[in-house]
Amino acid sequence: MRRRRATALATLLALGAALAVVAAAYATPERAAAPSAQAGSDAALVKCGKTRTIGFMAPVTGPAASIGIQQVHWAQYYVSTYNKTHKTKFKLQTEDTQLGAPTGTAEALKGAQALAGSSNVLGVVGPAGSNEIVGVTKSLMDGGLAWVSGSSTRTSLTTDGTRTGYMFRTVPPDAIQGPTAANFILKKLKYTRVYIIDDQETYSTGLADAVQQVLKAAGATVNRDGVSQQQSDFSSLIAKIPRDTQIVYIPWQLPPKGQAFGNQMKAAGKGTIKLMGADGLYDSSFASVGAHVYDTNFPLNPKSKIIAGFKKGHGGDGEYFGAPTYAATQVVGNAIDRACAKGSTTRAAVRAAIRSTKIPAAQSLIGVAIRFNRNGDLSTLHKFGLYKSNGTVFVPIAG
Amino acid sequence: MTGDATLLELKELDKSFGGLRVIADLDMVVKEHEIVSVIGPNGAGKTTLFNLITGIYRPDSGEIQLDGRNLVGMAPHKITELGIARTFQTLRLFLNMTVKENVMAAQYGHTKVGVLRSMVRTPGARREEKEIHRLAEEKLGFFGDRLMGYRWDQFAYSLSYANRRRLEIARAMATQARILLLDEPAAGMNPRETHEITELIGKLRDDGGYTILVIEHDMHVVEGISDRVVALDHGVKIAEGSFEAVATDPRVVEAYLGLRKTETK
Amino acid sequence: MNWSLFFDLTVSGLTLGSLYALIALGYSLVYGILKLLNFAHGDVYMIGAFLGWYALHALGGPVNPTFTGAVVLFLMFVVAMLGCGVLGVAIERFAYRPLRNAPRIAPLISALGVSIFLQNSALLIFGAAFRDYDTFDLIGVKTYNIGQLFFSVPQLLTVVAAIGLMVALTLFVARSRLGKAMRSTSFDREAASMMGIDVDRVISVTFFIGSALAGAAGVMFALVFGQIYHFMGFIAGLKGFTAAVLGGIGSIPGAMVGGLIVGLAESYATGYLPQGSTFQNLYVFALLILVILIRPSGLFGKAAISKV
Amino acid sequence: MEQPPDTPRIGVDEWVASVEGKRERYTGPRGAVLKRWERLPPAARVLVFATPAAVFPFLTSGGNLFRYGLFTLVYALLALGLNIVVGFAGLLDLGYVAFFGCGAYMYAILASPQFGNHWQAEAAIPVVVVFTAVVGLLVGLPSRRLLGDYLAILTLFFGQAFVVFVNNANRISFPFVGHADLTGGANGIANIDPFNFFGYRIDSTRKQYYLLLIAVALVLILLMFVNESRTGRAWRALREDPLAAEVMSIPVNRLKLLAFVFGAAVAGLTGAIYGTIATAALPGDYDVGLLITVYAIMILGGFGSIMGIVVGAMIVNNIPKLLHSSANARPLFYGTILLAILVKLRPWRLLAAELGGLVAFGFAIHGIASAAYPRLVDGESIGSGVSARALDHWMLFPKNPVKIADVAYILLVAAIVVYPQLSRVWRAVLLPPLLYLVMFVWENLLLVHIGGATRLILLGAMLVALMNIRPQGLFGTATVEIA
Repeated sequence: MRRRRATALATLLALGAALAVVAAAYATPERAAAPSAQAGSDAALVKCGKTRTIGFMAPVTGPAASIGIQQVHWAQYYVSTYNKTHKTKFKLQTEDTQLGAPTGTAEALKGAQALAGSSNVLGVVGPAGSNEIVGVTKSLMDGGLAWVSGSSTRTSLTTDGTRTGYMFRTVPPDAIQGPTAANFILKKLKYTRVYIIDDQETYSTGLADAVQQVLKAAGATVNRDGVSQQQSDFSSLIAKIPRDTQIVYIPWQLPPKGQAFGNQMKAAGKGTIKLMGADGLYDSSFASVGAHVYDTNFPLNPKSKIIAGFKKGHGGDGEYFGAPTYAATQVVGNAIDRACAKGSTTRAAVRAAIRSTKIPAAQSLIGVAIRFNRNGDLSTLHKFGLYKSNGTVFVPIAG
Repeated sequence: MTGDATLLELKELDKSFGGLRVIADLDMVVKEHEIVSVIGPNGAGKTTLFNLITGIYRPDSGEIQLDGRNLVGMAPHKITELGIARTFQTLRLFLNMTVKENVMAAQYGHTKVGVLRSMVRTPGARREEKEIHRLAEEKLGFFGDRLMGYRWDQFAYSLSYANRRRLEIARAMATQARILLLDEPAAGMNPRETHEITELIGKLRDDGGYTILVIEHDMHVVEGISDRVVALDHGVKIAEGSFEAVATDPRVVEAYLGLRKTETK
Repeated sequence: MNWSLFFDLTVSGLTLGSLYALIALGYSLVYGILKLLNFAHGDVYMIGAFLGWYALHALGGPVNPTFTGAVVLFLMFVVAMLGCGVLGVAIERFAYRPLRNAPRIAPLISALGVSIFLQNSALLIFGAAFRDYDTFDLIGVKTYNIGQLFFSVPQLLTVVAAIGLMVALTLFVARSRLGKAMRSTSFDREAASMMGIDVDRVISVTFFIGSALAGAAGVMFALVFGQIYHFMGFIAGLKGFTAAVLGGIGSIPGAMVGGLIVGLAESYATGYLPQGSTFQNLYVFALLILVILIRPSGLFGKAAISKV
Repeated sequence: MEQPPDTPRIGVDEWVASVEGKRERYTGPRGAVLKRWERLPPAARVLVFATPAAVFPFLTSGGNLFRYGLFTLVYALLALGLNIVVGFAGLLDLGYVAFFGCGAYMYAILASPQFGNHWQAEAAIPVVVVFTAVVGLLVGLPSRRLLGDYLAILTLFFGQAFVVFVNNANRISFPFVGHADLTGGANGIANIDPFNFFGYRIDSTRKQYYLLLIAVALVLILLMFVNESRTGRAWRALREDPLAAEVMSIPVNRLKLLAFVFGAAVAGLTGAIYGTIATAALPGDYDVGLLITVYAIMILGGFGSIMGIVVGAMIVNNIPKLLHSSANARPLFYGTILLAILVKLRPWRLLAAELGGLVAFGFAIHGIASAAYPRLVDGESIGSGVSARALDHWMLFPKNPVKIADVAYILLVAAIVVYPQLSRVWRAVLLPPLLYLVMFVWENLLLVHIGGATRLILLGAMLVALMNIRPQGLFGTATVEIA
């Protein structure tokens, strides 16, 4: 008797699931884009209306959720401040990419397809990871959508020509950041014994390669290692670092990991060796390791009202890793506004509008005007900002 | 009735586990169409003997010959293919397969069709599949209505204890073995079932043409079926011969029957 | 030979190894009795680290603790171990006990479900951000050295505490009534229950102890490495699992030795082998495969003779 | 299990009664449907599932087809391969997704700009499948000596090793050939070609969908045939009892290897197809998480149940997505709870009393709270509409629920663990407050995080609950294990 009821329950559940699937497939507003619309969506006219939709892809959940949340906060911050002061409103259609998560890029792919198929989405902010971009390229381009990433730095993404006109980014590529860091180490600090540790993720290996190349060319002694991003026990790795090393370069993307590494260096009696991170570690938690910590970051404008406002709204926490995502949202929002001047627009028009973005330095939190070159990279930024910790936060120093 | 040809021969068989000698210097012969019972107290090495013959354990020294061919070192499935099949004292049916499937599965060794052919169901594969079904039904038919008809599609776990024992025998028969090794076929059965099993074992030899080596505790059964009885104690053969001879052998009585006779008889 | 490097690697390997050993003990104890791989064990360890964090902050935080450092530390361990112990018992009661007679794979899946559940509950409640222990100030970040042998207080604390706990456990299992009941249950569950042993209670106690050890390991990890997050249980669980298998799953000394071997192997691999830190896991796995192939039941495991 | 020796009904099996019972039970429309279903030949069964699937693309948009249809099929195909190894042969293979990865990388090497190869699909697919099958054979080889859990750990490490390898292969210099960037390291291999069969390119979602549908249907039929062949029976026998199987003339080691090889081959095929869908082979895609997903599918579907797998894939792929928005999630959540109560609570008077108690309890709590602790009610529910507004007058909604909801969540988990241990009377009395607590946590915490942790929490809870109710999975046949 009991088993029978359990069977009935199971059957009901299964039936319910099947029904729900079909129902959902019907119910979602995506139906507006007819099955064949994918190819034609490029030129399909979309009424802008009062509320415009920005597609937003970020790792809301999963292992990288700690940085994803920052991007969510900054994107939402742009939308909410914009909506307070404008008659037209923006809405984020968020797709969780679950960067580094169980099913890999599958979630990002599904998200990209959903955005591409959702006719009211005009442009996309994100995705966060370079590999995710590689994965979603076809889906987004088939849908005619442009995307602006605030955190993918692999140089080849924009320079290999596959995504020209579709991909833009508000964070400069490794090709700019790497040499900045390397030259600082060589010329300013005049160090010659350097240890480089990447975190085996695509962002990190790219930067580490770029720095290693410059350092080696200049004849410095460079040791290279890699450590899994999932690891937080670095003691044996630290043991391997020679005591006469002058600086350890760790271009990682999780600031707390950088902090843990720094603290463990101190605990191992190697606290005198200098540390240097990259924009992924530009965060007060990494700076708190001590005054011997350096970092590179795109120049944020410390006096920017935007940053002040964000800090106020988020308990004083900077969450700077997400700041370029603000810029990315700003770029997309701005472009949609311009493309929508006549009340309706196409995705192609939004792409063109993004391409011709001109946000003056005063309105940009990155300290310089936002404009894109042919490849989709910032044309206004040729150099990274250099920072040194004062023990609690990073302060800019001269390169 | 009993032929003269030697079918199975054990020569100076030895097996120890961690210093404990479980089978010591054992010689034994089983002739064609013979029913041989192995008796002995618990721990005498009876089941170990079966494990050695079927290749589950490898003897430390000695030979096991089937038709003059040495089996030592062969994989168990190879030995079964050559004609020795067994049942288990503890019952090891494929419980979550149906009665018929149990018997069909045991025909793996003498069938040929590979995975790829069965995937596309070539005519040859179908023919063989039909043959497997036929043979399974034939073997199950041997047990009268005990394992017939609608019981074929029941899962083995739903069988009663006695029927599980029968199914194990049917499964062993399906390997197309010539010798059946039955490990306590009457264990846990009531008197009536025990009687049935005794008759069945006789029928297996007479109608089925099998040679049978059986381990049994129940002296009724042993008496009823055996052409010959071998008594083991601590891995050593202490007596061999007709039931009467062995049962009255003083060493056997001392080792075993002296304690048990009153209980079982 | 670069002795300084060798010492550093050894200290770090021993520290990690002690943690792995503590986790491995949980796997081994449970496996010994239920023949069940408790996939959720790594997540219990994670919860332990978080419980320690909450205890720390309830006691005033690392900078201005309500009591002296030693008392705070002690209370952190107590809270984490008790909390995890209760959690372990609850997991067993809810997710494993109803499945005692189910097919072998069912409790594995149930364990998987518990693991996913715990991980994401932690994400829900603790948030995605990393939490710092900041106890470097509380117990001193100072490094001591004997010659070229450098070690820090938390490292020393971890190794000593781990060894202490393991000795206590060994004594408990060998001497106490409950310990004896545990051993007999592990040997033959049905026979034990016929002998009047309350098997359910023994299993609960086993889960309590194993989980409490994981909780302690969680706090120790955080003390040494400073940082915790909701996903930390997976890798640690995998390493603990490896250690348990390496030592012979089901064996208490096996778990200890296995843990230390994995920890040291990891450390030496990082230090000495080409691309060590990159392929660290690969090297550890190679070692494991080697051991399994030579001794299929692990270093201290008893070869199971299948009874036919 | 054992019959006492002196039972009078000699030779009469327990199942005689159960069979008679079952025959009775299978009357009525459900019985008729079941009987029909059982009489259908395998190919026809597949058709029953394939027909609606074939129509699906015409009912929905490209995005939905991709999300719901395509990925359901990818997972189904992947789980079918796993089912050979675990469901049929009973080998706990925890490195299975590595074969999936092997397939994707191998195809990427054969058909992408990485090495300038652009093979036709009709040539590349067989190569990929054979390659992964060989890898499966190599991994299977040491497994011959290993049983159960040791096999599990070995394969788990193979999976880990695979990820580490593809993630860092660009740093390795190979003997003889020197440095060759086989896998693109952390960057993976991008721009994989779509399948190109004799010039016909499978490059749209719809074409990929149909290709997958054909692949799934084909594998389904082949597996059904194998399952009813001597090999299939031998696999199941070895799952049941390897030793008995060996003694019953089944070469256990060879069959284990065979299962590994076929499982790997199916995974490799799926990997190649997935590679063309993702247009890239990326190292993060083949990690333990995916393994868990595939296992969840196989388990939900039921071990060894071929059709169940397809349903399992539908559930695991789609339910989390459905929960994505609060508009879908709320009715689904309450619907499930209501269903569970309806099934569990009898007679209807008790049911009515409990539901009435719940409503009354809510109003009472809300009344007390608004009088004494107005902070507890000054927020409002998520969403709009009549039902949401009505909820505001009944459920507590603190303005800033973070802390109190966290506490309530932990309390709820504890309560759910303790609840089944209570006596019947206490359970009846405490049900309304418990349900209220469930709703409170749902409205104030879970629904807020519906895009994130909530979905996975529900997945985890569902797995535990399912194993409690039906250890054999939704469509598996009940299995019995001897101690």
